[in-house]
Amino acid sequence: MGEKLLQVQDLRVSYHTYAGEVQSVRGVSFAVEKGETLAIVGESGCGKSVTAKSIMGLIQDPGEIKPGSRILYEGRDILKMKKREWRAYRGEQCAMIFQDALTSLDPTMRVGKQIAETLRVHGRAGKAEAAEKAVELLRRVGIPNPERRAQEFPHQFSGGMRQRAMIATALACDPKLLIADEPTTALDVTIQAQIIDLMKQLQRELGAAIVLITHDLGVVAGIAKHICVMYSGKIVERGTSAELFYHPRHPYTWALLKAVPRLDLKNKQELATIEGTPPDLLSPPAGCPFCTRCRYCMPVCKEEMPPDTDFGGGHQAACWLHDPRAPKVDAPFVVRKEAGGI
Amino acid sequence: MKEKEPLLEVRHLKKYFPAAGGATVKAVDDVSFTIYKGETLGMVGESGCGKTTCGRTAMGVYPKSGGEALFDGRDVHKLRGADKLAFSRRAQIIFQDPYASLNPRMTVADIIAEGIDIHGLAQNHAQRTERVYELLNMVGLNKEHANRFAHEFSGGQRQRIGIARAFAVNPDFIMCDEPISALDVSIQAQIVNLLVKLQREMGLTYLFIAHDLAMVKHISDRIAVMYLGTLVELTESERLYDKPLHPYTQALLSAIPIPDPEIELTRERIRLEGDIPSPVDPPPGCRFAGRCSRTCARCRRETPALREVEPGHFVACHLV
Amino acid sequence: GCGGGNAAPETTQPSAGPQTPDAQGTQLAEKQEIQLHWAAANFYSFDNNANYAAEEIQVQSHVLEGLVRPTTDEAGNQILAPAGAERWDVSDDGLTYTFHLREYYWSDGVQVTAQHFVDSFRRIGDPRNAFDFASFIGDIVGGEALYTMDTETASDADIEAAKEALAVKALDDTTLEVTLANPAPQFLSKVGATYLYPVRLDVIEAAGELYDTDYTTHVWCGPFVVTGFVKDNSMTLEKNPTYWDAENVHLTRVTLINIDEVSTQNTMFKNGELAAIVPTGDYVQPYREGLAGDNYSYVHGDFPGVSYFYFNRGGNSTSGLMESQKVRLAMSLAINREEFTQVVFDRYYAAYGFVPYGVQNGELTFRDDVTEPLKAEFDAYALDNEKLRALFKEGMEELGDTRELSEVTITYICTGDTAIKRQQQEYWKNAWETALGITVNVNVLGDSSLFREERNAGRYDIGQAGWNGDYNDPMAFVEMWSSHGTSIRYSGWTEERAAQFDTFIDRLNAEPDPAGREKIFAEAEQWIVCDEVAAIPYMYSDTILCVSNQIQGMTFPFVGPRFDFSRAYVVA
Amino acid sequence: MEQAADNRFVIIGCADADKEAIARPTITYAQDAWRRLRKNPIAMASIVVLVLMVVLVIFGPLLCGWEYDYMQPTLKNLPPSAEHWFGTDMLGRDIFARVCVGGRVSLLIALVCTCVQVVVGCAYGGIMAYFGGWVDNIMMRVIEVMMSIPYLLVVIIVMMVLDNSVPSLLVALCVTSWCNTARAMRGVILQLKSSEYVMAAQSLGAPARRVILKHLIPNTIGILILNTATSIPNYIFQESTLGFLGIGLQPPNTSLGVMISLGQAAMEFYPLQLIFPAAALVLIVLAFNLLGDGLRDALDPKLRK
Amino acid sequence: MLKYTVRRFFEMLLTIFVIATATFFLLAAVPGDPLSDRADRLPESIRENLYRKYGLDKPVLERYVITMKGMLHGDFGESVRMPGYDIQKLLQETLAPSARLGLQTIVVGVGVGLLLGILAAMFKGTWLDYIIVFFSVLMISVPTLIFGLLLQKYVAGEMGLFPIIGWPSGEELWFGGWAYTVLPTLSGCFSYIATYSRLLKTSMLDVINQDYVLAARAKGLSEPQIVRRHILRNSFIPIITVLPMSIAFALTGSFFIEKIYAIPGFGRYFIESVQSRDLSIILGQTVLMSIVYVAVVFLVDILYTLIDPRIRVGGKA
Ligand SMILES: Nc1ncnc2c1ncn2[C@@H]1O[C@H](COP(=O)(O)OP(=O)(O)OP(=O)(O)O)[C@@H](O)[C@H]1O
Ligand SMILES: Nc1ncnc2c1ncn2[C@@H]1O[C@H](COP(=O)(O)OP(=O)(O)OP(=O)(O)O)[C@@H](O)[C@H]1O
Ligand SMILES: [Mg+2]
Ligand SMILES: [Mg+2]
Repeated sequence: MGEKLLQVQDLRVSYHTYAGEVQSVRGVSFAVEKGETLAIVGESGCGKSVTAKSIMGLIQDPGEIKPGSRILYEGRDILKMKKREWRAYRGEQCAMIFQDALTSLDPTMRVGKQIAETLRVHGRAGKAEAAEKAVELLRRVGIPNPERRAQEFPHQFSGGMRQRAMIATALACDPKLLIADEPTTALDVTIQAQIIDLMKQLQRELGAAIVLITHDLGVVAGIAKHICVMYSGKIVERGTSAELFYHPRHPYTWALLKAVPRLDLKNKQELATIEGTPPDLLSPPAGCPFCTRCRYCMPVCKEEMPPDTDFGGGHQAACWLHDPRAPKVDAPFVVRKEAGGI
Repeated sequence: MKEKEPLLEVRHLKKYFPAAGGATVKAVDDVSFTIYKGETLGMVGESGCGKTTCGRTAMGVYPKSGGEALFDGRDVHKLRGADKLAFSRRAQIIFQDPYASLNPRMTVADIIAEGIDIHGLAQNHAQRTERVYELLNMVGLNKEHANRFAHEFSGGQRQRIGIARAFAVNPDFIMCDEPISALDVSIQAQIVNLLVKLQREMGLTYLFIAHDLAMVKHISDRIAVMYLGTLVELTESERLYDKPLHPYTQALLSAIPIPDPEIELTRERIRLEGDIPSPVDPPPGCRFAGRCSRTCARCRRETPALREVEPGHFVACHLV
Repeated sequence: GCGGGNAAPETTQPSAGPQTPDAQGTQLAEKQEIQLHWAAANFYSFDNNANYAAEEIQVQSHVLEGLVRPTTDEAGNQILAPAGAERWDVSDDGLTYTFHLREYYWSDGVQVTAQHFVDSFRRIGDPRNAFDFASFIGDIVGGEALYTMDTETASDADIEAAKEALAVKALDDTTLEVTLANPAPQFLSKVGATYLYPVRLDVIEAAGELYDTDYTTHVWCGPFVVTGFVKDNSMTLEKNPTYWDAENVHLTRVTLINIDEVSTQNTMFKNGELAAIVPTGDYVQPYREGLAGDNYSYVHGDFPGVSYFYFNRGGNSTSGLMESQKVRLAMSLAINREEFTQVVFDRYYAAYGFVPYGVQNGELTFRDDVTEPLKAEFDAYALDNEKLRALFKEGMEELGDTRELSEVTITYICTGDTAIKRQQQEYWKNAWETALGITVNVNVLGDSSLFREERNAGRYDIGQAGWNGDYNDPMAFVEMWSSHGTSIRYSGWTEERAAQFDTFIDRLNAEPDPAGREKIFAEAEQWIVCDEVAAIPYMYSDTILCVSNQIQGMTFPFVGPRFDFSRAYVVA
Repeated sequence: MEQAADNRFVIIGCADADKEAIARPTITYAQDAWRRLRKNPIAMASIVVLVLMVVLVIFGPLLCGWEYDYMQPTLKNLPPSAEHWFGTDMLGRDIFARVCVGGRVSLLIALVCTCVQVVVGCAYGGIMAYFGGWVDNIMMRVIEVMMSIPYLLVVIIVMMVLDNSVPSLLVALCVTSWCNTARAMRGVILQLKSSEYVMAAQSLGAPARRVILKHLIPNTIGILILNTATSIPNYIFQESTLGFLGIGLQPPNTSLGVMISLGQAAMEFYPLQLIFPAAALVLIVLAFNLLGDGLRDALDPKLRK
Repeated sequence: MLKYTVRRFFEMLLTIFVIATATFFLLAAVPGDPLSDRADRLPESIRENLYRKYGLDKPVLERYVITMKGMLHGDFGESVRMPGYDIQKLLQETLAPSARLGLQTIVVGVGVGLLLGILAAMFKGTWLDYIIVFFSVLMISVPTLIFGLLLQKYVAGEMGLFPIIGWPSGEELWFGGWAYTVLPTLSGCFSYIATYSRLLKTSMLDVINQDYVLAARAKGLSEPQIVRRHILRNSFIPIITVLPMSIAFALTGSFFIEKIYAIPGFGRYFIESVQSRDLSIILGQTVLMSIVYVAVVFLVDILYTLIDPRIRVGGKA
């Protein structure tokens, strides 16, 4: 077990809206070790971005991090930091790659300058030096002709290049923790593959820990060491990548895995789906949030939140199916020969 | 097999946009294909390669820069007045972005009924309401959603509203412009299933645009692969998957993520170097030449034409 | 000070007449400079022949010296003091005036000669110049013939010939002889107006286009010279060292500056930055009652101005009722002039006649001798609504109109939306409606052009006007109703009625004796306001000025410039 | 385990009915906007003020018992008292009654003119932006010409063609008022024009009118509200300026603008004659502005969630 | 770029021609002429001669041709109301004070307005925001004239801090004599402060919710840095759209302020020449206004591209 870089403990975040309190994140805990990659997977609206923003201290007005939540970075609770400490922490210790690169780059500022900005505010470099470093960073993320590109504006970049520019910005101060919030969602498969490769390579070179957020299990298969599956503000299953792919324990994980399109399926054959939508976080159900969409729903699921069941090796799942009283259910498909029932 | 009847014939279609400094963006450059009645033609390609532009130009939404698009034998760009209205009833579009394509200040009922109102398909209000309910039901939403606003729905639900809007006028042909790209994987499948079901029930023809080959393969009978404004490969979907001929298609196939760490970690991916080049005044020769691992001198010199290498399998590559 | 016939009792009499500082034994201040407000926008031209606005006269009267200068004597009476002319003789028949010029010089050293006056008289009469006050030479033999020439038909040669024929002659350098067509005692007053001050044709020619606008092309012969001018903003006058009476001119520099807002003027006067102000509106009362401090003197005097209503007596008027003399009279008697001046202005005088206080007929002051014609009738009716309505109704019935009074609507046209104008409009509307039981429809027109358009089209019953005398003679107030006058173009004042009125003018032209003239003027006035009811006079203007105690020797002529500071001085 | 426990651990699957349920209560757009507006105390206070103003403006003169044009020349320029709540003016009329009547006229003018400004501005701007090309070019030039021709001339023409009455006052106020709105609308609509929902409507065969009215204009509310709320005092003052030209309101009719400009003349000695109408105006404008801010937030779909 | 400039130039000429023609005929359609006021008091014969002297007796079309011919040579003709003046001379004598006052007003008004807008946006919903809203509403709800008079009476008159009236001239025409300019500038800038603070607040609120602001925060920038480097620039775009109108109007003078402070500026001629139907001055002013306007719009278009690189000069998407 490596050293813990980041520990999130019982994170609860709510947004106060006209309709009431939206409980976006409801008690999420996880830890990231130095240099490892943790993936958080879950569908849209389940609270992934809110979690990421909490780590960066970017939860704003209608949002509130509930008391009792703790986020420890190198053992220090960052939620108790002062403004100035936050500024030193953001960008230098911990950087974030945003979901939508087009809207996350200032359209009126040259790309090179936006990258250099991080260096400048952290006093890492003077003006000229920062500009040079920005070009260097662009080269490092694989942008051809970086000298010229640094002088261009974001709208002159293609989607993939913008995403790389975002990565370059995030990497500017060699942060120890990189939070990548759906860095590839808006991109097409070839670029997506390139970006993932790039992140892998950078991690090898720099040794930064990465928290990779996505809704696509396929994307994380080749990069993550640990995976958390999030659903409706909670982590429903967690474990190492291999455990999760080969021995998934939660019906939601099963459904996610099944939903990834596979080329070996028959033409126009009905695809596996998860019918329905996640519960509204305004009034989250008392029981398992997945129960309305779950094929294995039991009366108890609607009444009571299932406890985490530990399967060893850090693999946990929160599902009543693992209760001894529940009927035995086989995973509805086989990823590999040796994968099987519970 | 009965004789295939063409519905939309696209011939040498071109669409250029003016760009900064008097340059032109050749978004679609000499593309030809035919869509037959009742089939689904998939169209894949990287972001920005001109899929949307190609589809929209073929539908007459954008004025063309060259070539022609015949819908049922009539040039869609020359339709005027009543003909145009009739065409807009027969051919519909489902848009890429479920957030941007629904007017935030209209109720779902009004959005769906827009076509009904325009084409006067309902005699009275009751009939209109009934039809709206029917459509909502068809796409798996219920009546109670009719008076809500788009923002209250999730992405998948929004996309279904967009589908209901397109189906409201009982079209024969629908261009689905990346209807799933912006959605979660779990919801993508819902939409694809819905489209397949509706096609089966109503005998529709689709032009299905996406950048994700895996999903396209499911729904399409034939697939066209686009690269930087041109078609590089066009064939039946099974065959494309089994035996991709164009190097770009091969790269595309290899990039599909597989939810299996072992495969992902070990499989050999075809790495494409660099990004898609700019469609602003593209260089002569094969457009893919800059990123292809097998480029030869000829590729840089001569633009390869789309050839039928096997019956029904068209490829634009000198090396096949 | 200005002689005030019926001046309000509060009047503080200012120091009368031009006095020399030594006579008073006062100490002159080091700095003999003052500043005065002056509506600069009304200064259009440096050409004294072309002038027509009061602000132009204010300047010209200080930078030029004409034959005579209107001013006040020690007792505060209006006089025409010898100026450029040392003295003058009038022939017994009152037709020939011989002016003997003193030896005085233009600022470029050229002597002012009689020819300069001849040039001025001819120039103002030249129809090609179309000067506003061309009619000022109308009394002179050949004058009317000259200025009424039609420039379209008359050739230049004709015009030159007519100019030659004008009976103004330079007998020698210092003797000017003018022959009048009929004995017109008002002629001398006209000569005191700046329009007839001397001009230099050589200077005019040299200046060319710049003559109107560029003061540097000009030469001066008055107590001051112009040394600075910012269009529509300010004018600087400095003492003219070569002026014939320079030793009695004390101010070295006078700045006339445009200060539009009365509150600004007030602030500046209080701060001692203005030598004098003309308070208006709500500002009058505090100054009058001494609430504004005690370092100023309050001057209240007469002013030759009358405000009146006129009628549309054509058949095209909106009500058609104004043809009836009784209706007109009823309207005239229905208004409470005292209350109006008190409530709306808190100054001015109620007018029951047409000739204002202070207007002189030779030595006689007209209003002192002749009672106002409307007074008796007004007292008879005593604002009794019943009687007034009966009179109005009677008038209507004479016209065959049998409507009830409540059904009658008359239209009253006017301009302007300043606070004071609005109050007047609202007051009149209210007054007629309550007294007569009719409806008065007020139509406020946008600008004077629109107003004229409406008036000339006859879409009204009653309209509002004011008239200021250009010279000090009752003639200035009755002439307008003659066929030479300006009323002829509107107010239903037809040629016929004007011709009727011309009999008074003819009689006046034949009568050189002031007492005899006074009688005829009285008849004419009676005819205008009572017999004919051509107009409803309601208010005579007055002058209110506040002068800083620091400034002495300023006079306020009845006609001509509002302030005459040519002999004023600043005390220490 | 017990019987009960067994029941709880039986797989029942998910019921179809809940599948697409949305937990939030069904509320319409307007309801929702209203609801959010109600949560905004400032906006609610503004509504209360406006309602009060409207009530006062209609019933005020009845309340105080004075006719707005009843003159008592002997009682001029009185300070406020139990008799005359706001005192009297220079002709001895009750200022409270006059402020009420003036407010009535000013409110009417402000509302009518902003309506015209919004309607014409939207239509013009919408057409201009929607069609683009030479249509846009020509219509843009027309605006340039409209805005460059001296306004006074236009007003005088209006007075000539129509007569000197309140309707012509309204026309005069509205002649060029829409130009700025149209320009602003054009800018926004140019952006909205390329949005996908517009394209969707077009591909359904929607005619231009429908696209502009149903799709483009409703989405410019934010700009419109800002534009409208700030132009209200403008109209009120312009009315009094036009009064200077003798347009529209004939004595003894009055408006806040007229009262303010008359009050300005009396400012030095009877400041209350200026302060009362000015305060009424500030109150109205403030209420409209704050309500506008609240409405914009309430109506903005982006701010909903 | 050059092509665009040339096109714009010709479009401008055409527009100006249309504006001048429209103004001419409007004026011809309106009752009254520059002489009618004076002529009203004159005997008939003098009156006729006066009209003939200024050529106002000619038919409208003939006068139109004469006027347009003159305009081609840059000669708008002589004022009838003010003998000896034409528009050039008038501008020479009066434009400088107006332009200086206008510039100062714009700089202060827009500057302070923007500052308040920033504060209001950053402290949205707090008492500071409401105070700013209240004052900006107060500023647009009280006429310039009243502000001017109040400032003059109290600040200049009673406190004696500044001169009551006047304007620097001569050497100090453009620089210097600042004491004179303080109050006029202040009275003029209120309406700009109000307008621009509201505008900037609105557009900043739009920008503040953008992702790149969040991204900047994630880089560790402080709030003031974020505002300065990212928010402001992006919120200026809507401001720039309305700025040309303000500048064009401000440069050509403010009637009320010039009146109150006795500033020898150009502002008064706007209203006066229309009221007196003084064609040559009206035409000259109108054309001047349009030129200033078009020129400022052109400059602003270029400014646009500097501020927002996505926009191209003359380009339509
Ligand atoms: N500013 C906000 N105001 C109100 N609610 C919010 C806000 N931001 C997020 N939420 C709510 O928090 C929940 C979680 O949102 P979050 O953005 O974390 O989802 P996500 O998992 O990142 O989804 P996606 O894949 O779409 O990015 C959502 O239900 C959303 O409605
Ligand atoms: N209206 C337009 N004006 C100018 N260029 C355009 C326009 N629309 C598209 N383009 C350009 O045409 C090219 C093709 O764009 P298009 O939207 O058709 O691509 P796409 O294949 O649909 O991409 P995506 O997968 O991102 O939707 C791009 O380079 C784009 O920049
Ligand atoms: Mg997210
Ligand atoms: Mg697309």
